Amino acid sequence: MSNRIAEGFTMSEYFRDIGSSITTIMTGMGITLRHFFNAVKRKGGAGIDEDNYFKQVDGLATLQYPREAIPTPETGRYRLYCDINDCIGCKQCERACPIDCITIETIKVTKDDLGVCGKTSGGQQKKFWVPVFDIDIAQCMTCGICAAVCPTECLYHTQVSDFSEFRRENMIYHFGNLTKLEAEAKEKKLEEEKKAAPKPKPKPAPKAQPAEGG
Amino acid sequence: MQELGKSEQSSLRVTPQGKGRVLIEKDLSSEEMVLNMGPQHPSTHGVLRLECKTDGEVVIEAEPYLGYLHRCFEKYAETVDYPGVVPFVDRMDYLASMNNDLAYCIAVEKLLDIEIPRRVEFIRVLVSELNRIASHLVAIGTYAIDLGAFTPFLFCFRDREHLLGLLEWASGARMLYNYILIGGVAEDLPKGFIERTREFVSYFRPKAVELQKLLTENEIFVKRTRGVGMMPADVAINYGWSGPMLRGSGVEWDLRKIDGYSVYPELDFSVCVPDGKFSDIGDSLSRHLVRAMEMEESLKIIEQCLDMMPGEEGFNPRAAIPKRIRPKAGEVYGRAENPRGELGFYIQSDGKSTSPLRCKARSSCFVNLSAMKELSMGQLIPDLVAIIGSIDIVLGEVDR
Amino acid sequence: MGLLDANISKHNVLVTSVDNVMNWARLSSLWPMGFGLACCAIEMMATNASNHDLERFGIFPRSSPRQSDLMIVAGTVTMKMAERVIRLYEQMPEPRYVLSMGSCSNCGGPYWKHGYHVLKGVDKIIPVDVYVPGCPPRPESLIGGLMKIQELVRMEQIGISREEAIKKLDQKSLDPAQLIQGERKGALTT
Amino acid sequence: MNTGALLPNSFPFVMSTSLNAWSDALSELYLFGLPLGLVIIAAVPLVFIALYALTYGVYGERKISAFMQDRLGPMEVGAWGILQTLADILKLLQKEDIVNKSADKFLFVIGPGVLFVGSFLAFAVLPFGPAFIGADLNVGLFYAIGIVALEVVGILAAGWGSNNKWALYGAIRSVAQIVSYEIPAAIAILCGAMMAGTLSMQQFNLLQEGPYGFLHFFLFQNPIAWLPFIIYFIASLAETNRAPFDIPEAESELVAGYFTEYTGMKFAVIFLAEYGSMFMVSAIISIVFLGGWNSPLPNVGSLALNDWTNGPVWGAFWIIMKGFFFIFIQMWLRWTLPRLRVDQLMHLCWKVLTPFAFVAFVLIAVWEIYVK
Amino acid sequence: MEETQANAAGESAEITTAKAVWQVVRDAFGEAVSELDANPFMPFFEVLERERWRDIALFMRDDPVLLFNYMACLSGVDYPEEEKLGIVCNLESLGKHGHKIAVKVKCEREGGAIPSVAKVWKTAEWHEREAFDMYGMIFTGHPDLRRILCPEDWEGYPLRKDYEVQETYHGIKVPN
Repeated sequence: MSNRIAEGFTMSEYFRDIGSSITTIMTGMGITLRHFFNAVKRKGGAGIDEDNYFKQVDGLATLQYPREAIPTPETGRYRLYCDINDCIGCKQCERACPIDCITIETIKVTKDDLGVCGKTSGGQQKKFWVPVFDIDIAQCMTCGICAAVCPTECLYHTQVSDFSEFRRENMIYHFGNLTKLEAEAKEKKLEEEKKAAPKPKPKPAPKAQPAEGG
Repeated sequence: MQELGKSEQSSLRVTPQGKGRVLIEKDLSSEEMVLNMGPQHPSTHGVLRLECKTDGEVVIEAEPYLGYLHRCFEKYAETVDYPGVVPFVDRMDYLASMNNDLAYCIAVEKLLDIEIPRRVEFIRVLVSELNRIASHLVAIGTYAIDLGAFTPFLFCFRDREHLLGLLEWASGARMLYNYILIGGVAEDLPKGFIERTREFVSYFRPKAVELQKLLTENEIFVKRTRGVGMMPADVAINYGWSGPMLRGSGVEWDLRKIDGYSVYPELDFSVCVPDGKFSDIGDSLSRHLVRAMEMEESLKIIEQCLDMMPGEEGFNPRAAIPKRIRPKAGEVYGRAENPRGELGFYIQSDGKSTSPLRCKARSSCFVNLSAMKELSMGQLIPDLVAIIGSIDIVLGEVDR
Repeated sequence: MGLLDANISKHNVLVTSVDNVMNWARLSSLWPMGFGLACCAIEMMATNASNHDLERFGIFPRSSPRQSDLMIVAGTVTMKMAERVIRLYEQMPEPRYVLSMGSCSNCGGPYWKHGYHVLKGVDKIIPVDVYVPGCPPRPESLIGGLMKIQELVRMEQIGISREEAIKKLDQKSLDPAQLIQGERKGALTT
Repeated sequence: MNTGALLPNSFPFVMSTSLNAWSDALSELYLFGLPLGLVIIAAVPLVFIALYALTYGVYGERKISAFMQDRLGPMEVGAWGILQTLADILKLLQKEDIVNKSADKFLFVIGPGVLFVGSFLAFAVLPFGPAFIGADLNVGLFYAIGIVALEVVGILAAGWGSNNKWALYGAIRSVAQIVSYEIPAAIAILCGAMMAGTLSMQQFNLLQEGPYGFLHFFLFQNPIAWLPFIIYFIASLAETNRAPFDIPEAESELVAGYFTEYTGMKFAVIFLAEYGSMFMVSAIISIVFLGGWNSPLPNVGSLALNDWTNGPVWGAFWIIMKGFFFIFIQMWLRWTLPRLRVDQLMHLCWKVLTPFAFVAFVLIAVWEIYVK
Repeated sequence: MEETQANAAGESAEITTAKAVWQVVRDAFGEAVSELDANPFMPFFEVLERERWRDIALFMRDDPVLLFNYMACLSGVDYPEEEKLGIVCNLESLGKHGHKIAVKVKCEREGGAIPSVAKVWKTAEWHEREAFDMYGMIFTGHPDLRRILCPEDWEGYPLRKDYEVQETYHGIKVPN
């Protein structure tokens, strides 16, 4: 121990140490005390996209979530949602998804059904029934690639983020616009049409692989 | 001050032996104990596991074990196409996704040889500097927690929340953005973003000062970190350190200056190196100081970006994104300055497929952590915690 | 079911009110084990931090599994980690709950297909009570998930096992498909 | 009605000014030959302490820390989270009580008990008023600082019995820390004893009584008294394992320190013991240096503030308030400062506090003999 | 660097320095190294006599003209059509000359061995462990060659192109 003192640990350093400890500790305590007394103020509920956002950030920062919430920006990408009425069954999203969490099965619309199948809101004629449009929300990583490639902009992320579940199965969202029975009927109809007019090559709808996560 | 630290070490029968090595004097007979720290431990910043051989409070040797978060990034990069890799790159260093994306996109763009619109470049720099501040705030905050101060951590996270709000507003997600794409950005900045960012800068400056007073200048904090985990510059380079770690050892090396990618050559900022007055060059405190100083530099860069950003008339952020990304055959090593150091991507393309043949991520944390064994030799357990904190590891990037 | 169980399951006033008080205590002081694994851990920290402050609900992170009631599996569970997850779960005292936070622990998330080293869902090794989706979930989502845990605790009583409680809650809660239908209508009208 | 009247223990005495008569009468109460009345008198402060520990200690800490950190703290459990601690305790009661297979079962079980008893035994000699004292020992102060040693035994038993490396580290650190800090703490307290010339806790209070309120307190009686005062405060932080000396339970280093393996009620007991000893050291410092149950308000001319604010109920009020004040400072320090390292802790004890304590001891002795 | 003009100028300079560097190595080691592949992205040369790789590395680190003190990256690579495995090292002279070059070393796919440079650049220690973990080539002279990311008892080398995932690991099903 004594050799250490010989190395230059002097008495003045000892007292300077004590002095600086006291002053810096006091400064720190002053800061926390200022925050303690500033606790009468609360941060406001303005969203980041509102002009007065940074005027409302003084005081307690806590947001009591289930009672109050700061709005999610409009660009927020959370729950994936498909507006199936606008879906043309092009399967671009299924291909683009880096993790294959979208499963789509399509059936070609027979000629007489084109009217029934209808048009998208953009006025485009839909040519496929989409009996299966499953999104496994539990797998989705909200990257937004699928929404970017969607030609009709029917697939998009909503701002809803709070949707936890007790069961894993509930997280597979089915958006398909046909029930199973309907889908069978349509398939049968398509077969009949193909038989009647063999000119266009019979091209059964490519079956997408089921992407069950569980 | 440093002599004081030494004298304290000597009381624990540890004497320095040359370069950072120590010898534990066996004046009392004691047994070694193997202490398993992690993978679930409050101070290992995730799932790092350290197997420490200890003699009382002294760690004789700490062997890091990785792989508890090995998420097969490189395998994934070989199976998905080039733009599809970006979300996975995000998830590597999840504290600085924008910077990760930038590094990856720079590598692929180098291979594709495409020109990027100027506004896109500014947006990229802007968001990645914002993210750099957010990342450093987490680093500083968790470092405070490691050393037992809880309040600075919460102040850091409170300010980080504003940054995340800004980035969410621009990109749509809070942490993992998928915003910087190959050849562009996903969306233009929303209206009002620039003003809000300016407000943030003026809001954050006093907060940074407060943080400095509360934490960095605190004598206990200085005592805990000064002279702990010394790393001389040449050894640091040999270990491949980069970023704040290397700058903490006194090497003025910043890829933003050295490589001058994106619009960084046009911007005025300095490379932060500790001056050795407040800290001993190469210790944990220096590394912490570099991070604290870099936040200020980032604020400067942000201000300049906001001033210099070209107008948004007729601007399409996706204009330069190639329809089908299929680079010609070749290999490339592209890199950028991450908040944790050099993040490089070695990409090998065969010119035929739309996915890389090989995509190796040279992650800065992985390399920085490799010196852990040497740094930890002969330290006390509390110092070990201080050293891990100063390396600022993100296990997602270490294990990929 | 034994005779005693049958009697208790009739829910006499005394048992239920004591049960309610006990459940109130349990749900008001859910101490989670901060089980940060990956990206979600940062969001979990953000939820604990000033802006969302889980301590409002008495949720107070403990670092030792022995003192925690709830395990928030926040992040990717890998094969190397899996055994440790089981071990930590077994170290927790009963009654214990597991909240799987984020896509990765729900089902492997982005890594479910080629992730050779990623466990495809933490529910393969330990029972999970609530799944919080998102990658990573916003702090709000995590709070929502914790509210679900509280609901579950409230529902559990003597004679009502965890599975039954989940079943009941599941029936009570909205079917996501219905929710989407409503959303779709909302989207259509606007 | 004053605030002290709201405290449950003082309620029966609010209307009465002759408290001593009440307590005398109560102490005469015997049931089946057992001194029931005496037990009640001794138990009343303890009831308060338990209440305090439950509500103020934990809840207050959470709220204070929250406000210092820009957050709200407990909000949902009861109005403003007031029932939070109650819920915690009720929950801990219901938890499974795990004892390790490899633990030393005897030590593991006895550890928290010893800790709890050790921290609460000292309350026996704490005077809460002229009449409220469990045992007015003539060596009360000596007893109070001596009984802390029991806590060390509890911690060591808990840490060793857990058979967990982290717990062992925590226990060993704690023992080293508490035993070391006993020395400056004891010397600093001795300074106070020297000024008073007694070791009896009640005598301390009586000596600091006077019409000028705080001017009679030992802290202001002697120009050097602030030195042992500060030394004892710092040492008391270390003795109760509070930040910045919380290395035995350093969360980022040792997971949870010596109580890593404890579950359920055993953990709650350890938790309560910690808050109990926090109050104990705060009470000791206020008795020795700040007049205990004496009112700090002076008589100013015709305004006899001191006389109005002295009395049995007021006494309890003042000592509790003084205790709370020091607890607030303890919390304030905890939520501001980083943690010291083990060797720095020892450095502070042996190289800073102990020499200064000796200096203070000598100076006060000189003052008491030659100046006063 | 996306500006084309600056790009062309900057990278051609890179190639010229790479050529100079390669020339120095070639002069010292002759046919042990291959010709320089002077592509604009990442100029590299291959070490043909891989037993001499460590000497070359040491030379590159210590030669006053070269001074490659910084190893930026070491990536393992699988070349299935050549039936080879290899490593690609990106070297840089940090703070000294500032030049960069990449070096490739290849070995046989089964049981191939490459001399370890962990003693030359300490950063290579973990990079080599990772390459071993992912590809299974041996690094002779490595101080501590164990798996680093995968568990010790993991089967197969995941990043090889012909890798098949094992069915179970410690009783837990691995593939989805």
